[in-house]
Amino acid sequence: MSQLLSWTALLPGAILLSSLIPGALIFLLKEESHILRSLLNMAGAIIKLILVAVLIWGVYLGGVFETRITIAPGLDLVLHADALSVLFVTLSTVLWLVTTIYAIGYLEHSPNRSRFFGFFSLCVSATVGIALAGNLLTFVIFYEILTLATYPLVAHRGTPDATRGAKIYLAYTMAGGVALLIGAVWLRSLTGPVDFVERGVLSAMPASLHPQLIAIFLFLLVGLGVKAALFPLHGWLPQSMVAPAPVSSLLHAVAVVKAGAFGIVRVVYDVYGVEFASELGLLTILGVMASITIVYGSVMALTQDGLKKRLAYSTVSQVSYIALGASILGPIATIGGMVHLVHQGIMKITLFFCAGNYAETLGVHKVSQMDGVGRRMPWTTMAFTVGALGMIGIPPIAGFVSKWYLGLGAVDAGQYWVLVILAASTLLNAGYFLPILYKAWFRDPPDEWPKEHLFGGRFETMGALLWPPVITAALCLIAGLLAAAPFSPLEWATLIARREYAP
Amino acid sequence: MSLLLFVFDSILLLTLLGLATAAVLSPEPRNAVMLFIAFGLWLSLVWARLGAPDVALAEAAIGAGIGGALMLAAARRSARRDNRRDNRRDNRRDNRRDVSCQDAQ
Amino acid sequence: MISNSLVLPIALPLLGALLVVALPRKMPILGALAALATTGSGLWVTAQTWLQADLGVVLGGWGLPLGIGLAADGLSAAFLAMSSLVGLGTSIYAIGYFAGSERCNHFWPLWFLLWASLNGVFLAADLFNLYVMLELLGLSAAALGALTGSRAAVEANLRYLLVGLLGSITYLLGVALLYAGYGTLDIGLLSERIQPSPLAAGALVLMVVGLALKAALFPMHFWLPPAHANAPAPVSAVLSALVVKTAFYLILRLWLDLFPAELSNAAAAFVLGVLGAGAVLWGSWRALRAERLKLLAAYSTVAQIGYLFLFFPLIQATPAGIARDDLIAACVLMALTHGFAKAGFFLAAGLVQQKAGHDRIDALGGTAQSMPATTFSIALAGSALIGLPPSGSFIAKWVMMRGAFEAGQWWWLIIISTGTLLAAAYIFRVLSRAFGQEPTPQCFLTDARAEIPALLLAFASVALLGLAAGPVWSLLGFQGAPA
Amino acid sequence: MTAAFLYGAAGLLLFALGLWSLLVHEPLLRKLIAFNIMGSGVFHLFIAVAHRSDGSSPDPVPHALVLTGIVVAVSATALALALNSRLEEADAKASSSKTTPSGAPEPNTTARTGLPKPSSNGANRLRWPSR
Amino acid sequence: MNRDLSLLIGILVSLLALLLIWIFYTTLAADPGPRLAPLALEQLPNSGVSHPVTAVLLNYRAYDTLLELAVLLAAILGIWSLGPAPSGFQPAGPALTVLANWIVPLAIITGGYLLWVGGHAPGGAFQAGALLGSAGVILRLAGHERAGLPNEAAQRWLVVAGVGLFLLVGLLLAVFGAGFLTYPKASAKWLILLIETAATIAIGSTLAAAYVGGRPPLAQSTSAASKDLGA
Repeated sequence: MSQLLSWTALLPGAILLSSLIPGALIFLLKEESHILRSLLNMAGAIIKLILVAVLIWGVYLGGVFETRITIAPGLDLVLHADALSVLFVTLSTVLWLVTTIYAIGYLEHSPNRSRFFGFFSLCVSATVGIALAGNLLTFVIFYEILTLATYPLVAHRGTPDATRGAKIYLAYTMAGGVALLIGAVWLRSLTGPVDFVERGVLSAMPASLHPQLIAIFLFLLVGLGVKAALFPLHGWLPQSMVAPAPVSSLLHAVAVVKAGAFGIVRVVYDVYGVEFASELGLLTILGVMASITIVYGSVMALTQDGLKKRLAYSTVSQVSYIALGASILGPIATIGGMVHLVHQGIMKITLFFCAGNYAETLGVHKVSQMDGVGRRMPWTTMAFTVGALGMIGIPPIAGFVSKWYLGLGAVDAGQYWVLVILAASTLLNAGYFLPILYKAWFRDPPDEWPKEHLFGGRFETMGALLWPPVITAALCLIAGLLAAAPFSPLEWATLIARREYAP
Repeated sequence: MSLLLFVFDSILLLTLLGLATAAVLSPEPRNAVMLFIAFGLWLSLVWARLGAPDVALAEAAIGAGIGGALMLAAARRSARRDNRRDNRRDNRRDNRRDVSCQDAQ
Repeated sequence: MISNSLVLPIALPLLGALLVVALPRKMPILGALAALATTGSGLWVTAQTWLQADLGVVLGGWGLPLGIGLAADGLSAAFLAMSSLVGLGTSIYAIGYFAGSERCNHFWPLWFLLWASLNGVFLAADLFNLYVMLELLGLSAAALGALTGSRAAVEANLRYLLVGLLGSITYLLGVALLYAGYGTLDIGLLSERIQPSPLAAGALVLMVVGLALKAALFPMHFWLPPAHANAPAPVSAVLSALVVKTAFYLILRLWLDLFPAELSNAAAAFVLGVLGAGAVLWGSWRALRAERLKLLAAYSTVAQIGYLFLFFPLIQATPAGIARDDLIAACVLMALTHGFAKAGFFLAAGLVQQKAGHDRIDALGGTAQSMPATTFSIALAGSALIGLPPSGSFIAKWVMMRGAFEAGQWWWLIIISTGTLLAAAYIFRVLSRAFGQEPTPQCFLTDARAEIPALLLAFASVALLGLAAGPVWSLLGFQGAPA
Repeated sequence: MTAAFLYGAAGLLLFALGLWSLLVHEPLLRKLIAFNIMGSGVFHLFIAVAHRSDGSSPDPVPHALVLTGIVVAVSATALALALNSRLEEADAKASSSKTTPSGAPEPNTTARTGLPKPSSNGANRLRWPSR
Repeated sequence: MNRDLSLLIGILVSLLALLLIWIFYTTLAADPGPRLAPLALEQLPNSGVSHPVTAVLLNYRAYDTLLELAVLLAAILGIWSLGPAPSGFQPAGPALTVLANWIVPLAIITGGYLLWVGGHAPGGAFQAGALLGSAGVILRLAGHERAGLPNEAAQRWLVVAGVGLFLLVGLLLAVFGAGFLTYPKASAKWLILLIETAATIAIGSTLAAAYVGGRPPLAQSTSAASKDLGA
């Protein structure tokens, strides 16, 4: 037990607990103690941010941070911070802080807030747990806890279609969880405890086991693909848009969907090792599925009139860029995939925040109702534009960086068909984002909005609703412009790629 | 094993099995309980033969005695309930007949 | 003094029962005191077995073949700890549940007799003594079940009593044959003398069939759902969590200790496995279609018992060593987790039924949302029943699936996966009721004394056994696989 | 063909007879008689095993076991009979309170279990639920 | 019960019986050994009683007898928990009353004798208790509302006496003596007799109360002259 006392062993655990403990306390709070609840929320978010900053500094210097708890002989719960996990932890921590502010504003007078914020903190703890997971068992544990914690959030409103959406969400994720469990146990029975080690563990396995390893990869891919919304398994994402805006922004654009993509990246890089995976032909399977999802997502987004539904399908396609990046053998494509993990997160959360603002302030839910929205709410629409252009891949914004690296990586690996996919999806992105922008800026607004809600105050809507999208839009710009800065997402992705590929 | 002892044992056992089969097969509850009490007493006889006097005594007193008495009481109670329901059904049938003939007039 | 500590878990509840019968006026205080004493003595025995070596004593001082032995090894200590903790939780809950109602002075004496017989079965090492314990268990459980006095309860418990008696008599016939053949009734001595012979095989089949009947294994489970659903909440909690487990514990004890490996061979294990699989599928399916919450919980018990029997073919197929120890430990862990989770689930269901006046699932929305603590304990217990990660049954399922892969019997995985999905379906069918549009509950705990035991029991199955399952391995004396 | 075997075989036959009747006959009283006969069969087996044909005094341990067994069997029978009389009371109250002339208790649920479908005669039918 | 199903069960059960008889045959053919008899008889002198069955019942396997009394207690508590006793039988005609006046005291005296003789000859607590119980049954048949048992509170003490005394002796021996239910050789005989007396009273009242079949009416309705058991 002595090694637990050294602070490097305590840090990962502390990061996890910094959102778990406030969550547990919030559950017990009375409904009307709003201030205490917001205080607890904000305190948890800020403490976690500080701890993560310390973690980034430690990992950058090459320190080893690991919390290991033996829950049963032969089964260890390991929280290990390596370069890849820090990337995802930072993303989820920063965005959790912003979304908490947004959620406090958004749910001003709504019922059941103790329950909401309790499960909200539980979700973030699960996401952090997934990010910091050191072995396959811990990953599966937190992966399932994420399902458990997100179900009540999707069903939060209690309306019949919320319950229906939650039921569909549960069916998909439970089935995926079982598939992941079977794959993980099968792998565990073949190779013993599976710790995530850079450059993979399985390359030394005897050739006789290769067919089993391929079957295991398929099981794992199905399990992770459900949450990563790969083509046949994405059905739950549009349905769970019934959730309140903070849920659909943080969870369905960042936490849950990224957990799946992050899992795929972990399995490909830290379990199989990317060279061994390409040897077995797994990367081609992954690449094909990712490409189909990218195109399918974009095409479906074109047809959707509901703003949140359209953004949901756009998420389905954007997340598969990460899988696409992982499926191309080469450090540059890996960097592209990794950095898109962060960029897509900040851009998509901006779009969902703006969608939430429109719904909350003007009662605008459909794209067709968005004429002249720019004039009525200039700041929000400005943020929306930055996010949308980033998604398309216009240079100064972060999106361009990841698409650029993906393209370079494809050329470097000689897989030119990926360029076709990238080009097609960029066109489709433009196809479903530009009309919105045109409607928002150049059409004159209707004489009165569906359900206008005047918040008073100097700005177009409540402060807590306005500033988060603006902050995240600024983040997109900074990540794009200062890509080469020392601690930018791009630099960190290069650090990961350098460690993943053999020197 | 002397022949006489063997014949005695087999008679003893055959009667035992005969009583048990009779107790099991008789449909009327009260007869079944009577036969069961007889079976219990005969069983204590068999056990006395096997050199287990106190178990035989216990079986006679508790198994056949108290057990039999309990079952007999239960059998009588259910029989009494049956004929109470039968004559309730009969007099209900009677007054239905009265009602019908009143309509007929 | 050590030898006496083994008798206390049986003598104290018996004493409690006597006091409560003799002095009905001071029932709740006596009840609480006796419950604490029994729990203390039970946990004291578990602690001794865990820290020092296994305990064993022959009562009456006449030495083994003549006297009756009591033994507490790792297996019985684990189950004893479960019966003590679940018993304590149920007793505290029962003080509130039966407060004021006239039925309460019938509950306590029978409950303490039941508790004494539970501890007695877990500590017994003599086959005929086990028969008497099983009878005491069956009688007191049937009498407790019929406490509500409703027609359905009386009929269900009459059938339960009859099935229990049939099981005990068949078990006794097995014991009689063993005594005829080997001349002793002590499990330790018997396991040395027994050789594979038609007698041993016949006795094994008779005893296992008798006990399977009492453990409600699949084809013989018809009596369990009505009996557990119509009993009062604390009684059905104990029936499902503990009483059904005693029969399973005995089968496991006979399988591992008494009968030689040649007898408990692959064919017998496969039959048990298939019956277990049937129980998992049929129990979960019926639970999914049950209209009442407590009926759902009862069918879920049938399914969970099925999971426990799935372990037999795996344990039998794995050669002695770390892997087999892990499987046995996982089997015990799943039994313990189900014990805590099901007790928490039934206690919470009892609260919901008391508040709503009925327990039809479709009409539970308002009540579930107005009692957040109760719904939270149902959620925790439900996640343990499904086998979702934070719970002990997840670890047990992980080890079981790994054992299935290593033993090459991959078909059990299909049963486990289907069972998990069905369990998720029927648990979340209940939980989805809690997300309606009813008024927001003002605070977490509505009735502390009743909700705290349910919450703690459910929490134990999830956090305690989920994150700290190590003690189960060390209690059973297995050092477990290296990390 | 020692006496022990002859009596032991009789005990086993009693057990089988009781088992058959328990499975076949529906009214509770007959089930209880069947159960008691099965119990007597097993106890009889114990006593047969205790008997030693060489004339020396028989083995006292099975005798004590059977004594305990008999008392346990009687207490179980007493409880079963008490439960059954409550059942009949409830049935009698239900059928007498019904105004309909038929007075027949509500239709039985067919039992798809291993146990047989309830027969028509006798008041104290024990309905086995559909599984 | 349609014919062919009962026939099928009959065939299956008879096959089972034949199989069991064959198993029993192979067992007896193997070693018709003496089992525990010699050991039990050899230990008889220091068991405090001369009759082997009572020695086994109350000394070697005393724990079994304690539990068996608990089973009886469970049964009567179950019966009491179900509700008040059904109505008694109609008061007896003259013949039954005279018979009862003779039989009941006779049964009680024989019970006492059986209890005493159990120490050295077939007899003992159970048979004596059964006789007392049958005395109660006869009283109940003769129209006595509570089968000769006292009021509800006293009945509770009577029913609990057997297990209570047995347990107290066991615990006292555990604390002061050599172990739970380990009788010191000297006082074994008297301890066994004490336990047997309490057991007899308990078994007698339990069986009588079981025959009454329900919870005794509460204390305030002890109008009828309660003919105590010993009268």
